[in-house]
Amino acid sequence: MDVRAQTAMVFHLDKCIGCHTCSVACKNVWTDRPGAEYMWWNNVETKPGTGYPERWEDQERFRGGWTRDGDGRLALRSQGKWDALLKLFYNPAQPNLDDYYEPWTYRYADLFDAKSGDDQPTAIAISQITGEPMAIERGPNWDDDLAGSPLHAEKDVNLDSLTETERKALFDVEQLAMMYLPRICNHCANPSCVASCPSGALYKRGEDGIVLIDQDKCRGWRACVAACPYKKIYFNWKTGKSEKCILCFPRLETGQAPACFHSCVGRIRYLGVLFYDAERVASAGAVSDDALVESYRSALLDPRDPDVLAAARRNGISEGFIDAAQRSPVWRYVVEWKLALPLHPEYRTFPMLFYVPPLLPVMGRTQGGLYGHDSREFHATFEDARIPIQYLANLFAAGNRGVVEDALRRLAAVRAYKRAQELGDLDIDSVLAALRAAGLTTTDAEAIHRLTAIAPYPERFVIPPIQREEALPSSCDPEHCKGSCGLGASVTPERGA
Amino acid sequence: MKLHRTVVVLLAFAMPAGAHHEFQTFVQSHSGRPVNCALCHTSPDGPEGTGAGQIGSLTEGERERLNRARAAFEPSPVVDSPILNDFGNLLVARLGKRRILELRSKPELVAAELGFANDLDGDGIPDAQEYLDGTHPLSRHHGAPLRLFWHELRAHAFQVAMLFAATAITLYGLISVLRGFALRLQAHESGDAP
Amino acid sequence: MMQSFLLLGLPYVAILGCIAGSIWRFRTRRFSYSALSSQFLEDKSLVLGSMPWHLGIFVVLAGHAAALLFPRVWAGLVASPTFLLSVEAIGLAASALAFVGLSVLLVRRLTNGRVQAVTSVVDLVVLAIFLAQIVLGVLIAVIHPYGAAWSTGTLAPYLWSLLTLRPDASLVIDLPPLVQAHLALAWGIVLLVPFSRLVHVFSVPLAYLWRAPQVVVWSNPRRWSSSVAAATVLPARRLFLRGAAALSVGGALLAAGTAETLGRFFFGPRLSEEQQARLDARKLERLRQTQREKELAVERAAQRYIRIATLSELDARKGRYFIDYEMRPALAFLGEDGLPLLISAKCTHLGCTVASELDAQGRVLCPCHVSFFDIKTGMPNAGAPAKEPLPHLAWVLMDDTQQVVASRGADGRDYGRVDPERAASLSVYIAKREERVS
Amino acid sequence: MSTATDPLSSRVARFVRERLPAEKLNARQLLIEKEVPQHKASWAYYLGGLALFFFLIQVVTGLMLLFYYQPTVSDAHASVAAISEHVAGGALIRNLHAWSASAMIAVVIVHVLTTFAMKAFARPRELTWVSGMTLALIVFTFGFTGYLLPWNQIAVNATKVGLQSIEALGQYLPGELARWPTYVRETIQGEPSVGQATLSRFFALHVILLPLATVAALGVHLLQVQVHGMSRGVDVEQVKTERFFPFFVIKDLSVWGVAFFVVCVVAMCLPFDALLPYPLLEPFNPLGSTPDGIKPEWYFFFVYYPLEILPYWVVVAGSTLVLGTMFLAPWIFGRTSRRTLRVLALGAAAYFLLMTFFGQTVYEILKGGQP
Repeated sequence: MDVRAQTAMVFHLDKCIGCHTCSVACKNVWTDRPGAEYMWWNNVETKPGTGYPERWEDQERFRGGWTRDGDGRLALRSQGKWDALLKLFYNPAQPNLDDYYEPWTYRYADLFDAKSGDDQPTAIAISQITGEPMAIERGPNWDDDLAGSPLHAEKDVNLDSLTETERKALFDVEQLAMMYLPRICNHCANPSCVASCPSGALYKRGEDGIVLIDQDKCRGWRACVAACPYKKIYFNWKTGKSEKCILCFPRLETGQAPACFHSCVGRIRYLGVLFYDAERVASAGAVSDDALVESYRSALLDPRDPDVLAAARRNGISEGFIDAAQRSPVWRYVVEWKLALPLHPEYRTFPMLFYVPPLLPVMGRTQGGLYGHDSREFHATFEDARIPIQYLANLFAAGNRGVVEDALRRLAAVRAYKRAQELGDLDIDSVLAALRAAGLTTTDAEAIHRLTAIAPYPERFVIPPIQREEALPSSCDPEHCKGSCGLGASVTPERGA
Repeated sequence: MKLHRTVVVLLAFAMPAGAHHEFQTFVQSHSGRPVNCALCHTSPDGPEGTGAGQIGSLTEGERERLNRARAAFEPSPVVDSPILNDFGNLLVARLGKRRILELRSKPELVAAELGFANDLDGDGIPDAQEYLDGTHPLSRHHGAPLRLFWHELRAHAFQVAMLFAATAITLYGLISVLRGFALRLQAHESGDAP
Repeated sequence: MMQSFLLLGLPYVAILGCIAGSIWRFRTRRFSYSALSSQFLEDKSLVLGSMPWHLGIFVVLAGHAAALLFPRVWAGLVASPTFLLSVEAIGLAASALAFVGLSVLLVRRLTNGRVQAVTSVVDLVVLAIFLAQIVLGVLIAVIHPYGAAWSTGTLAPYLWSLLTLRPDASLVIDLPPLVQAHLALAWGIVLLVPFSRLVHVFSVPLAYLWRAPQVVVWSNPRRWSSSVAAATVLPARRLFLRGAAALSVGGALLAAGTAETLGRFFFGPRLSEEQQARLDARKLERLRQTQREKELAVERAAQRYIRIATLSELDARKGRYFIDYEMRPALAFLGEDGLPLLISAKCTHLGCTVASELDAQGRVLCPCHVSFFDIKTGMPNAGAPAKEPLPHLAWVLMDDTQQVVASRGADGRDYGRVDPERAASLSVYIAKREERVS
Repeated sequence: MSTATDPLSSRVARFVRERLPAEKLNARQLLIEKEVPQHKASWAYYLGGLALFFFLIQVVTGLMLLFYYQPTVSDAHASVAAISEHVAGGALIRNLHAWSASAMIAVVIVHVLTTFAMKAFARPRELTWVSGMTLALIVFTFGFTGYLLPWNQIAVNATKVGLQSIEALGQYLPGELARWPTYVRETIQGEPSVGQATLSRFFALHVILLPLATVAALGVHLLQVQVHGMSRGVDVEQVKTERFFPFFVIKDLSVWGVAFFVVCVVAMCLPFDALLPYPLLEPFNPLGSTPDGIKPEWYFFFVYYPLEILPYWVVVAGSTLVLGTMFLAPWIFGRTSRRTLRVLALGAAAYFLLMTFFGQTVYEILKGGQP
C-alpha cells in the first residue's frame, strides 16, 4: 500500500445556477494576459451542449485519456512513446484556436475619436490576436442556456448512445431541460497529460496531488493539450507554453480556498483531502467501463482505518493532512454516501473532481409545478426523467445507469425525508422506507442535509496545512506585473525569439 | 670499378658467414620465447647449408646480391641479401654491417638503435619491439599477445561493438522470452490461464 | 582575407557563440526555450510545411553528420557505387522534401494573419537562411555530384581540423564557390541557433522514450522524485513479441555483420600477381623438398654409395646433416684423427633430430628432452632421458676416380690409410654394405 | 533355448531396460517433462551444453577451412598460410577454429570434473558417464590429430615425439611383444617415419572418423541425459527444479550467446599463433633440426610434464590406472560420498591447473634446468 494524499473536490450540481461567477473570478486572477485571453481554466457548460472547446468529449477527434488495450493495460490514446517524437512537428489531435474561439475586444477608442456624423459611433470587434476587425462566430459559452437548441445540443457527444425516444424527449421544446456543468482541471490521480509530456515539464505534486506545469521546462511540444481528455490544458500562443488550472495553490498554501471555490454563489463546491493507494491507480483504471466507478472508489482509502493511517505515516504524510482527510467532505460525498461521481471515468485518468448529479431537472418532469415528490413513486420517476438517466450515466459513470440511479435515489430519499420533516406533506413511513431502500439512516440523511444545505465555509473547504511557500520562485509582486505574468516569476515570461 | 668489385668479393669471403647467435641468445633470455635464425635469416637453420635460402643453394645472381649486401658496412637505403629476410635486410640497411658487428657484444641495444618507427608486418607492434619480445617481425599473426590484442581490438572496435550490440540485443530478447514463459507458467499455475 | 575569415574565423566565432549563447540563454532566459509552435493558430498548411521540412532536414542532417563525423567508415561505405548512388538519391529527395516544406512554411508566415501576429524578424531570417542553404545544397548536389564521396576527403578533414584545434583551410580553399558559400552559411546557422527559435533542437525530448509515465515531485527532498507506474504487468504476449523482435534484430545484426565476410570467404582468395608468385614459390619450395626427399629415397634404394661431402667440407665443431640409408637424419663431423666421424642424429629417447653444433664438452644436444650425446662415444650424459648411445655410422672415403681409399665399419674399425696430402680431394660416402679396404 | 531364464541375459536385459526405459523414449518425456535441479552449483549444468556449442563452432569453421586446406605434405603449410593471409576472413575462421577448440577442451575438462564431483555417474547414469568419457577421449584425439595438419616444423616434430612415446612402451615388454608398440606406431604413421601417409591418416581421422565417432557417442550421451535428467548433484533432499524446456534451454542459449561473443572477440583480436613459440611458423623441413621449445598443446601439459619428470613407466602405469578408474567410476565410486568425490575432483583440478600454468616451474624446481 503506497498511500498518497490528494486535494480533491466535489461539485454539487443540484445547487449550480450557471452564473459563471467562478469563471470570471478565475479569469480575473489568472488568465487576463496576452496569449491567455481565450483560456478559461474554470468554465461552466450547459448540458446537453457541446461545451468548450466544442465537442471536447469527442475523443475520436481529440484523442485524450487512456485506453485499455487487449491485455488490460492502460495506454495513452493520443500517442505511443515513439510516435510522440513524430507528433512534435504536427499533432493531428491538437485542438486549434477555432475549436475554442478567437478572443476579441472592441475598439472602444472609436467611440471617442469618431468624427461627427450621422451615425452613432460603434466600437467594432477586433481580434485580440491579429488586432484586425473580425466577425464573432463563437465565444467561450456560446450555447449557454440553449440546451434544447438543435444547433448546439444535438452535437453533444453524450447523446450518442441515447435511444431515439430519449433524444426526442430531450429536445421537445415544451419540455426543455438543462443542467450546468462547471469544470476545472480534475488534478487526476493518473493524469494522461503528465504521462504524455515529452519534456517532463508536467508533474504531480507529491504532497497534495496538484498537477502543475513547470514553465521553465515546458518546450511547447503540446502533447498534453491533446492528451488531456477534459481539454483543461491550454496552449499559450504568445509564450509558446502550455498552461492549466493550478488549483490556486498559492491561495491553498495560505489557507484560502481557490478563487472559483471562494466566489461560488451557490456554494456548490467542496474541497478536502482524499487518501488513495498509488499502487492501485493503474489497475483500478484497467477494468471494464461498467466497473470503473466502483473500482475507483475502492482505490480510495479510509482515513480512519488504522492500517491506512500507519501506511500513511510511513509515507511521510503529515498529521495535518491526516486530520484534514478525516474531516474531508469529499470522502463523505464520494465514498461514505456514494453521492458524488467522477466526470467521464471512462477516460481512465482517475479524476479527483467528483460531481453530485443534479436531481432537479431529472425529477422536474412528472408534476408540473412541483417536482416529483410523490413518496410512492420516487423511483419510478427515473424511468421517464426529463434528463434521461442514460445521459447522466454517460457523463458520470461511463454508461453505468445503476451507479447514477443509486446516487439519485439517495438524494431523492434525503429530500423527501427533510420535506416530510419540515412540511409534513409526505407519509413519513414510506419516506423512511425509501431512505432504508437507498441504504441510508436518518443520521446519514441529517448529515447529508447539513453538508449540502447549511455547511459553513470551514466545513466545505477543509484545506490541509500545505507548507510550500519556500518552493515558490522568488517572484515579482503580482500586484505589479498582473496582466503579464499571472502569479509572477523572477523573469518576465516573454516569447522567445 | 673493377678494383672495387674485387675488394667486395674478397671481403665477402673473408667474413665469417655464420648467423649471429648473440642476438638469438639475447632475445631468448630477454623474452623467454625460443627464437631461431629465421628472426633475421631466410632459413630457420641459419645461412650455412644447402637448403633453400642458405648459401649452398644460391644461384650465381644471388651470390652477386649477397656479396653486394655484405659490403654494406654503412647504413644504406636498400639492402637485399638473399639469405636475410626483410627484417634482417632492414637491420643491415638501417644500422650498417659495421654497427651490427659491433652490436654483437651489446645485443640489447639493437632495438633502440633500430628505432620503434618501423612495422614491417603491420600488426601494430614495431619491429624493434617484436625483436625484444621474440615474436615474428614479419607475421601479422604473431606478436606479444597483449600488445597484439589491444592493437587488433582498436582496429576491430567497430566490429566488436556491433557484435556486442548483437549479443546484447539477442540476450535481451532471450531474457524477455524467458520472462514471458515464466509469466505464462505463473498464470498457468494460479489457474487463470486462458 | 574575407575567405579565410569565413572558413577559419567564422567557424570558431560560430561554435563559441553557439556554446556561450546557449549557456547564457539557458541560465538567464530559460522560459524562452520553446518550440514556438504555431499549430494552435493555423494547422491546415502547417502540416504540409512542418512535416516535410522536419523529416527532410533530419535525413539530410543525418547524412551530413555521418559523412563528416565518421569519414573513414563513410568512405568505406560510399566506395560501393550502389551505396553512393542511393545516398545521393535519398539526399536529393530529402532536400526536395525539406525545400517544399520550408517554402510552405515561409508562405504561411507571410500570408496568414494569425501566424504573422507571432512572427518575429528573427523567424523570417531563419526561414530565409535555411531556404538559401537548401538551394545551395541542392545546386551543389546537381553541379558537383557525389558529394557523399568527395566530402570525406575535403570537408570532413576540414571539420576535424577545426574540432581538433588545428584549423586548416587548405583542404577547402580550392573548392567551388558554391561549396564555400554553403559552408559559410552553415556556420552562420550554427551561430544563429542560441539567438533564435532554433534552440528548440536542443530540447529534443529523447528522455521521454525511457522515463516512467508519471512524474511526481515532492517538496520533501527525500522523495524528490518517484513514479506511479501506469503499466503494472507486462503480459506474456508482449514479452514474447519483444523477445521475438529483439532476437530478430540481434540475428539480423549478426547476419548483416557476417554476411559480407562469409561471402568473401567463399569467394576465394584474390591474390595479386606478386602474392600469387610468392605463394607459388612457397609451394614449389615444398615440392622441391618433397622431390628431394623422394630422390634421396630412390638414391638410397639404387646406389651402393651415397656421397655426403668432401672431407675438406667437414667441420670438427659443426656437424653436417645428411640422410642415412634408413632415411634417418645423421650428422657428419671431422674427427680428431682427421677422419670423418658419422653419427646418427636421431635421438634414442623419442627420436627428435639432435642439434648439429657441439658444446664445449664436444656433445650434441637433443632439444626435445635435453639429452647431451658425446659424439666420440655416442653416449648420453648421466641422467638424460635417453639411455642408449647414438650409433656411429660406417663410411668410406673415395678419391676422384671412385676408388675406395679408406673405410670405417659399423664396429668402429678403420681400414685403409689416408694420405694427408690427398685428403682434401677425398669424398666421404656411406655405403649400403659395409666396405673393407685393406 | 533357456535364454528367458538365463540369469546373465536377463540381467543384461534388465540393465538395458533400466538405461533405456521404453516408456520414456518419446519427445514429451525427453523435452517437456524434463526438469533441471536448481541449487548453488547448478552453473555446472551449463558446461555440457557449452561444450556442445563449441563443438558446433568447430564443425562449421572446420567445414569452412576444408574449402581451402590441402592435406599433402607439399601444400598443407602453404594452404594454411593462404587461408590466413589471402582468404577474406580466413584468419578469423582459422582463429575461431583454434580458439574454440581450446575452449571446448577446457570446458570438457571442467565438465568431467564437476560431473564427477556431483556424482552424476551413479546408477542409472552409467551409460551417460561412459559415453561422456569416450567423448572426452575423442576430444583429446581431435586436438592431437588437428595439431599436425598445418604441417609445420614444431607440429610434425611434436607428433613424432608423441608417436614415439608409444614405441617407448616396448622396453617394458618381454620378448617378441617388445616389437609390438613399434608396429602400432608404424600402423598409425602409415610409413616408417612421419610423412605423407601420416598426414593423410591424421586428416581422415580429424575430418571423417572422429566426427562420426563424436556424433555416435554424443547421441548416446544426449539421449541418456534427456532420459534420466540431470543428476541432483548435491547432498540435499529438497531441491528446487525448473523446466528443461523452455527455461533451461533459453538460459543455455544465453550462455551460448555470451560464449560466442567472447570467442569471436578473442578470435578477431588475438591470433592463436601469437601464443606459440617462434618457429611454429616454419614449414616442416626434414633436414632441419628439431626446434627449441618444442611442446605439445597446453591441454597435454598434464601428461607432458610428468613424462619429463618421472620415469616413463610410472606415467604410463599411472595414466592407464587413472583412465581406467575414470571409465569405471560408476562401479568403483558407486558408494563413495559426494564429499569425498568433491575432494578428489578438487585435487584433480588443482593438479591440472598446476601442470598447465606452472608445469615449467615445477619442472625447473624438480629437475633444476630447462627442459
